[in-house]
Amino acid sequence: MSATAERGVNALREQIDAPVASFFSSCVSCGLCADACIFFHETDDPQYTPIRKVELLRRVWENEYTLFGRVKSMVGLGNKITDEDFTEAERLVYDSCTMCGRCTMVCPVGNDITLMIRKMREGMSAAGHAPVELIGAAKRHTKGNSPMGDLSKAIQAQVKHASAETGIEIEFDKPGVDYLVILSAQEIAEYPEVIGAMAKIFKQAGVTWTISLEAFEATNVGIQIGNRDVAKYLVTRVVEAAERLGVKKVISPECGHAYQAMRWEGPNLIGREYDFEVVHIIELLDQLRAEGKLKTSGKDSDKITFHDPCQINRRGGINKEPRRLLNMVAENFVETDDAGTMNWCCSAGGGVGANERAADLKNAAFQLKKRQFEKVAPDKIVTMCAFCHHTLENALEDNDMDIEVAGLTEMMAEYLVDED
Amino acid sequence: MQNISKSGADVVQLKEAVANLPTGNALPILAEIHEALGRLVESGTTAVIDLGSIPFTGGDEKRLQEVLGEGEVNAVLNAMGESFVQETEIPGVWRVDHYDQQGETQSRFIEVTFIPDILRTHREDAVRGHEMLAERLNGKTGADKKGG
Amino acid sequence: MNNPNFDLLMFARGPLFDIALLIFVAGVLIRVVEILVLGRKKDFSKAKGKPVQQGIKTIFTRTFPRPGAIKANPITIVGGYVFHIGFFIAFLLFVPHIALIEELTGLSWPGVGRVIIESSTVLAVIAGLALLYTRWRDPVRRKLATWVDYLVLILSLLPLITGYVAVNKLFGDPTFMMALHILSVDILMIVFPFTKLMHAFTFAMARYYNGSIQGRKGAES
Amino acid sequence: MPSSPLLPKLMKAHGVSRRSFMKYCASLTSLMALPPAMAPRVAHALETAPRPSVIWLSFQECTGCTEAITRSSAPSLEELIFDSISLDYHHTLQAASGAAAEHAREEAMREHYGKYLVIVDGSIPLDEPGYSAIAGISNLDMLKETAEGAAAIVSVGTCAAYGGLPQANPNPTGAGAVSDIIKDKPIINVPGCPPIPMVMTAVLAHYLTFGIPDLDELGRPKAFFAESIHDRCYRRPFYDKGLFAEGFDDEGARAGWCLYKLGCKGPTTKSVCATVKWNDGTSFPIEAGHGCLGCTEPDFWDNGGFYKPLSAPAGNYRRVGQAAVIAGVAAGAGGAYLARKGKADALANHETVDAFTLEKEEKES
Repeated sequence: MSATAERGVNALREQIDAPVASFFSSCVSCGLCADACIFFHETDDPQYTPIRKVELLRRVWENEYTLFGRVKSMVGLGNKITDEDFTEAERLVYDSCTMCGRCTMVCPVGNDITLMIRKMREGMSAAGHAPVELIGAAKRHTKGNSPMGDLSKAIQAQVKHASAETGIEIEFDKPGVDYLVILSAQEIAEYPEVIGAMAKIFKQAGVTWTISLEAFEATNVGIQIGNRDVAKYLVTRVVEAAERLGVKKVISPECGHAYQAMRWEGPNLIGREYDFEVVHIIELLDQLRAEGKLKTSGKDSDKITFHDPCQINRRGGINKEPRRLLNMVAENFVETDDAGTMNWCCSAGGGVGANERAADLKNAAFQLKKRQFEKVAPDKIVTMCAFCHHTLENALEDNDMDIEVAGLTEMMAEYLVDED
Repeated sequence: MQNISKSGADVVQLKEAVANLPTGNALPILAEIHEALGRLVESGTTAVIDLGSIPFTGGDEKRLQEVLGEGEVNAVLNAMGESFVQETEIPGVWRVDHYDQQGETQSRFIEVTFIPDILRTHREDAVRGHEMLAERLNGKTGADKKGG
Repeated sequence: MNNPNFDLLMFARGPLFDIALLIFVAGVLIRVVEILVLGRKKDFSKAKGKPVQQGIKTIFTRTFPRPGAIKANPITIVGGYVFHIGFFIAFLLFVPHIALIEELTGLSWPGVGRVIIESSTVLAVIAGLALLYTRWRDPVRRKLATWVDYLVLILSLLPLITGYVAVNKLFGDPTFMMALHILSVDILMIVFPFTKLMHAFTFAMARYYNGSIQGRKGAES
Repeated sequence: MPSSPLLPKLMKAHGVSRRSFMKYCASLTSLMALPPAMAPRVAHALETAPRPSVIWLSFQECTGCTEAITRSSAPSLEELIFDSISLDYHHTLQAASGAAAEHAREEAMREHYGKYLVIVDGSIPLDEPGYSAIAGISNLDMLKETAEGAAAIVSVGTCAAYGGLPQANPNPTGAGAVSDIIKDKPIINVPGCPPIPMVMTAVLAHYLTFGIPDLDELGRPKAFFAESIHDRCYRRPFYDKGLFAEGFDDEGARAGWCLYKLGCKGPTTKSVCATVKWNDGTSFPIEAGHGCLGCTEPDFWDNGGFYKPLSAPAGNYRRVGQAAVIAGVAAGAGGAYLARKGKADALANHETVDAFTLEKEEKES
C-alpha cells in the first residue's frame, strides 16, 4: 500500500463516529436506496446502489471499530483496503454521486448515506483519488481567490457594471454594514446580473451590505472533493473577512454546496461558532417579503416551473421560501413531479459537473429531468443555485430543448416596485 | 381466606361452564350418523359409533339430543348395572348407554341398526332359560333360585 | 428411559437457551456500546430546526415509505411490512411467548387468538419467501447480498415455520418439532449480534441521527 | 392351577347373562380404544384366553399405582379382569408373608416358566442395590430373576416405566427403569403417576385378548398414549382464542380458561386423561382447575417446573442474564476503549493536506 493510500485509510478511520456505526449496523441491504439514486434510476446498473458506494468506509468500520471485526482481522479474515480498492471506488464515489441526498430520505432504517459519501470522499481525497479537475480547482482557489483562478479583476468589473446599470453604489469592504455578500464563481463569470438584482432589492429593503475583495468567493471545492483541510482553509478566508468587517450576517448566495460549506460545515471545520450568522439569500428575501420590505408589482405570464437545488432544499431545509417568492411574481407557476423535498438533482451537482470522466453518466441522469420538464412543458425554469442554473441551461441546449433558465433573485428584482 | 359461599358459587359456576361447553364434536358425529343411516337403508350395513372415543361434553350431548330427539322405543336393561337402549326420533338410530352397578357410565354408543344386538335374546341365554324353565316345571319354586 | 425428543426440547429451552441468552444479551450490549462510545463531535453550526425533536420524530415517521416508493419496490416494501408485522404479531401476541417474556422480565400483556397468530405466521412466511425471492432475483439486492443476508432471512423464517408445524402437528413428532422451534430461536439469538439482525435495535439510533442531522438544518427527514 | 379360560365359568357362576357379557365386551372394547366393530372379537378372545399367572413386583414406589387400581369401584370391569388372572404374587395384596410369600413367587415362576406375566411398579436402584430389597433380595436381582421366565413385562407407573420420582434430580439411588435393565423381553410401559386405572386394566385386557398392543417409541400402548392431553382438552378452545387464566383464583380460572400460563404440560403430555378421565370418568386434573404435570412423560419431575409455562426457559436464565449484562458491558467497555483509542490515534495521525498534496504519490518501489 502506498503512503497516500494509508493516509486515505486513516482519513476514513477519522470519519467514523456513532452515526456511521449505527448506519452500518442497521443496513439490511434492502436496496431501496437504489431507486432513489438518479444514476441507478437512469442506468439500471446495480453498481450505483448508493449504499454500495460507501463499502470501503464500512470495511474500515467493521475491521477497526467492531469487536467481531477485530477478531476476524486477528484470525486473518480481515479485509485490508488497497490502492486498487480506492481506484475502483472513484467512479462510485465521485462520478455517480451528486450527494443529492435522496437515498438518505428513503432509507427505511434511516441511514444518512449522503453523509457517508461525504465521509468516503475524505478518504478518497486523502488517498489521492479525487478527480483531477476538482484538484485543479482546489489549487486554483488556494493560489488565487476562486476555483476559476483569480477573479479579483472580474468581480470589480462586474460590480462596477452593476453599479452603473442600477445607479446604486456598491462599496467593497465597507465596515459597519449588516450583511456581507459572497458569490459563487459561476455567478461572477456567468450570471453577474445577480449583483445588480441584490443591489436593487437591498436598497428597497434598506439592507446595508458589502462585498469583500479578500473573500468574495462562496464556493468551496474542499467540500466537493471531500477534504476537510482544504475546505477549512477556504472557509476560513470568508470567516476572517466577515469577522474583520464585523458584519451581523453573511449571505450565502444561490449556490448549493456553498450553503452547506458556509452555514453547516464551516463552524465544524474551524471548530468554533461564528461571530456572525449565515443566511441564504432566498431565506433573506422571504424574510424581507414577510416584513413587507420586498414589494413587487406585476407578474410574469410565462409558464414557470421551479427546480429545487438538492443542497438548498432537501439538504438545506429551504423549501417553502422560494415558492412564496415565486408566487409573488409568477402568474402561471406549475410544479414538476417530485418537486420540493424529493426533487431530482440537476444531474451535475457534487462535483460531477466538473468531472470529465462522468460526462456520459451526467447526460444519462439528465434524461430524468428532461422527461419531467417535458411533462410540464414550461417556458421558463427558475432555480436558486447558479450551478443548477448552469447545468440545466447547457443540458437543455444539448437536448434541443428551448426553455429559458433564470435565477430567483434576479427574477424578484425584475418585478421590484420602482419607488423612485 | 376467601368467603366460603363465594368460592362455592365459583365451583358451581365452573362446573356449569365445563358441563355446557361444546367442543363442536357433535356436528361431525351427526354427519357420520347420517352417512351410516344411508348405508343401512341401502345395503343393511349396521354401524356403531363409540362416543367415548372423542371428547364429548355436556354441551355436545345437548346438541346431539336436540337433533336426534326421542323415539318410540325406550328399553332398560338390567345386566350388571343398567343399560338404556333408546331409539331416537330418527328411526334406525339408537342410543345405547351402559352404566355399572354404581350408576357410573361405562360406555356410550350410537348404533345405526334395525335393532341393537344387545336387545335380542342370545342363544346361550335361551338355552339357560330352557333349563331354568324345566327346573321350575319340575316342582322347584323359582324363588330360592333367584339371584343364584 | 428417556424421550429423546423431550431431552432435545429440554436442552433447547435449558442450557442452550442460557447460552443463547448470554450471547444475545452480551452481544447486543457490546454492539450498542461500541456504537455509542464512538460519539459524535459537537456541532458548532447554529441550529435552524429542532434536531432532538426531529430525531425522535424520525424514529417513528421513517416507518412509512415515501409516496411512490411502493410502486418501485412492491415486493421489498409490502413484503417487508407483512414480514415484520406478521413476525411481531406471532412473536409478541402469542400467549406462550408472552408467558416466556413474563418469565424473563416480569412484563406481560394480553395475547390474541389462534386465528390471528396463525394467519400472521402464514403471511409472514409467505412474505419472507417473497423477500428471499427478490433478494435472489432482483439485480440490486442480489449484488448487495452476502451469504449472511440469505442466512439471516432463512433463520428468521425457521422459528415461524417450525412453530407453526409444532402447534398444528403438521408432521413429525410435535415434541420434536417444538424442540426444533426453540432450537431455531436459540440459533437466531446466537447469530443476532453478529449479523444485520442488529438493525432491530440500531434502526432507532440510525433514524434518530438521520432526523437530527436533517433537523438541525430545518430540512425534512 | 387351572390355565383354562376362566371367565365364562366365572360369569356363569355369578349368573351373568350373555347380554351382560356383551355389554361388558362392548364397554371393554371402548375402553381399549378399539373400534366398536371389534367387540365380538374381544368377546371371543375372552372366552378362549387362558388364565395367565401374574407376578407383581413392587420396587422403589409409593404404592400409589396399586392403590389406584384397587380403588376402582367394585365389582367393576377392573375387578372382572382381575378375576380372570391369577395374581400369584403381590406383596401388598397377598395374604402370605415372609418365606411363604417368596415361595409363592418361586412356585409360580417354575410352574408357568415362559408364560407368566410380570407387572412391575417402582424403579430399581442401580447405584447400590442394597438401597431397596425384599426378603434380602435386591430389587435388581429380583427383577432379573423374575424377568427371565416371563412372557412379557408390564411396567406400571412412571417409576417402573421411566424412573419416575426416584430418578428425579439428583437421583440419589441411581434409580433406573425396567427397560434400562431388561433388554430381551417385551415390555409394555403404562406410565402415569399413577396411571389411569381403566388404562391399566384395558392394557391387561388387551394383553389377555390380543397379546402385546401396538407400542410407541417410548413403549407405551398407542391406544392410550398417541395424543396429547392438550389436543383432547375441553379447555383447548380457550387456548385457541387466546384466553388464559393468570392465577388459580382469577376471573380466567373461574371461567375455565386455559391453564397454559399456570404451567400446564398438556401440550407435551400424551395420555387419555382428558377423555377417559379419573375416578370412574368423573374428572381429571385440568377439569379440577390444575394444570397437567406431564406425569406420563420421562423425567417429568425435572422438565422445567410444574408451575412454569412450557414456553418459559428451563435453565439458569436469570443468573445467565445478569452475567450477560456484566459480560456485555465489560466487553463493550473493552471494545469501546479500543475503538476510541483507534479513533484518537487516527486523529493524531492526521496528515494535514492542502490542494497541492491531494494527488497520489508515486509508489516507491
